[in-house]
Amino acid sequence: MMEQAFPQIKIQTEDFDLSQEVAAMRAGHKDIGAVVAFVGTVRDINEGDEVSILELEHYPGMTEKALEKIRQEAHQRWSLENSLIIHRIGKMYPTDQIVLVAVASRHRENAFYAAHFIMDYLKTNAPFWKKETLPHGEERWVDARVSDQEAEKRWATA
Amino acid sequence: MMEQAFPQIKIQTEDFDLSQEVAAMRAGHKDIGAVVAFVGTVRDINEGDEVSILELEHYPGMTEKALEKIRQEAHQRWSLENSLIIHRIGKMYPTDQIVLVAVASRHRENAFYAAHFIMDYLKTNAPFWKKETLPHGEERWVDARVSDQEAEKRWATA
Amino acid sequence: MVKILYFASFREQLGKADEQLPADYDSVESLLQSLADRGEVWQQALVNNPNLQIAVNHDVADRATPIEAGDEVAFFPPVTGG
Amino acid sequence: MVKILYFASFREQLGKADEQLPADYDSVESLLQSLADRGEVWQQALVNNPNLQIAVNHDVADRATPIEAGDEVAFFPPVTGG
Repeated sequence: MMEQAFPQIKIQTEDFDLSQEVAAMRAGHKDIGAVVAFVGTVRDINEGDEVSILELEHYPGMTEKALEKIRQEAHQRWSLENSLIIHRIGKMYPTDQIVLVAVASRHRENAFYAAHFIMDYLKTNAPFWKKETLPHGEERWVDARVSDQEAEKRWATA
Repeated sequence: MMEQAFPQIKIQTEDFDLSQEVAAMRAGHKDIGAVVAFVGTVRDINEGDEVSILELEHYPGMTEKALEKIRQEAHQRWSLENSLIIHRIGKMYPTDQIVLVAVASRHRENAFYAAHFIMDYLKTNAPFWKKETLPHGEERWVDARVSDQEAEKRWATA
Repeated sequence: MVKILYFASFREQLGKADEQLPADYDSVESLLQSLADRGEVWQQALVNNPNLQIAVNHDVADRATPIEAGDEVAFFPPVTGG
Repeated sequence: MVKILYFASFREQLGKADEQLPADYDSVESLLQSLADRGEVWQQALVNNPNLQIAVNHDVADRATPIEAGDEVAFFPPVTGG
């Protein structure tokens, strides 16, 4: 099971509870002063159109490895106590939770930067693909955003 | 009641549930794609000493007004759907939650910046004071940090 | 009358959380001078203290801020919340 | 043998999620040239597509990446998770 190889990475169809996941990530790490949690949710509008269903596909095996690599990179760049990435797959609906990135550190600055970094890299480096269904049943693959490429570049080191 | 004047500001002695508070903040705002939640927690170590109790005092009336001003400033600087600030007062213990800043926006960048901004301003502008009790019963007021002053300055506009 | 509040270490040092004083002061500065006359501990906390923070009617203020009858003036050390 | 995977819009366009091919290719480039011979749709998706993303054995790769028997090669469009 990939979940055992990378215990801080979870790919799942079911929803997650923010409080429970953050509590589990904090457990056993008492010297935490700051937790930053990012939750990505399904918007009801994309590119000006109403969206009824969002379906997430991924590349099993590569996904876990790519996310763990991003997580490890964050731990190398900032002093962190722990971190967690959960990404849902399958069908989701407007307002549903899609992704959770949670980071715990002693001081807030590291947690803010690391969570933002992980999300920016996840957007451009983790093999997930979104397909939208519009109200009349039309399906379309979501295009990658140039703004996400730009966001990743800001973290480049010399 | 101050809670009615500033419904997105809560000063309370009781703990809060992260999932419930985030869900309430999102309710009625469907066009949300990103939520950033910051939780500040009681560390068991400060200035090299073990801490047994942390007591939070505040200035009723001014606190709510100061926090609402910071929140409004964040909404002016970034495009946000909603935001929430909860700060506990009274006695707390290591690992307890002290503060929650939650921000919801369409895109993640605004939520990350706004939550970080609100925390940095809260640290230097909201009238709260911390007193620590060490294991042998010695009490001391926590000193303001120069690093918090520096953190606030980064957000200065020209 | 003017309401005066003291918070955190100031409240402990001065042995007082709040008091009412006649509205005989035209600014925070003149109020502070009057309070300093009470003795060394008041002088140290309120006049010789570069970290003194001031609020008038729940807004951040300074020594030059005018005060009038009915105002609430607060003195406190740098804040440490969050 | 080499395992080939197609994801998202590629899987739909090519009508195939995965296949096994003999390990007759020394690099991703030679595998792509061979797949392009299957017709216009393959040519468009895999050769004339500046957005083609490639992974070999779960790591990001490119056309020059060597492949050998037992490898898993994946082709997909730019990712859109999060």
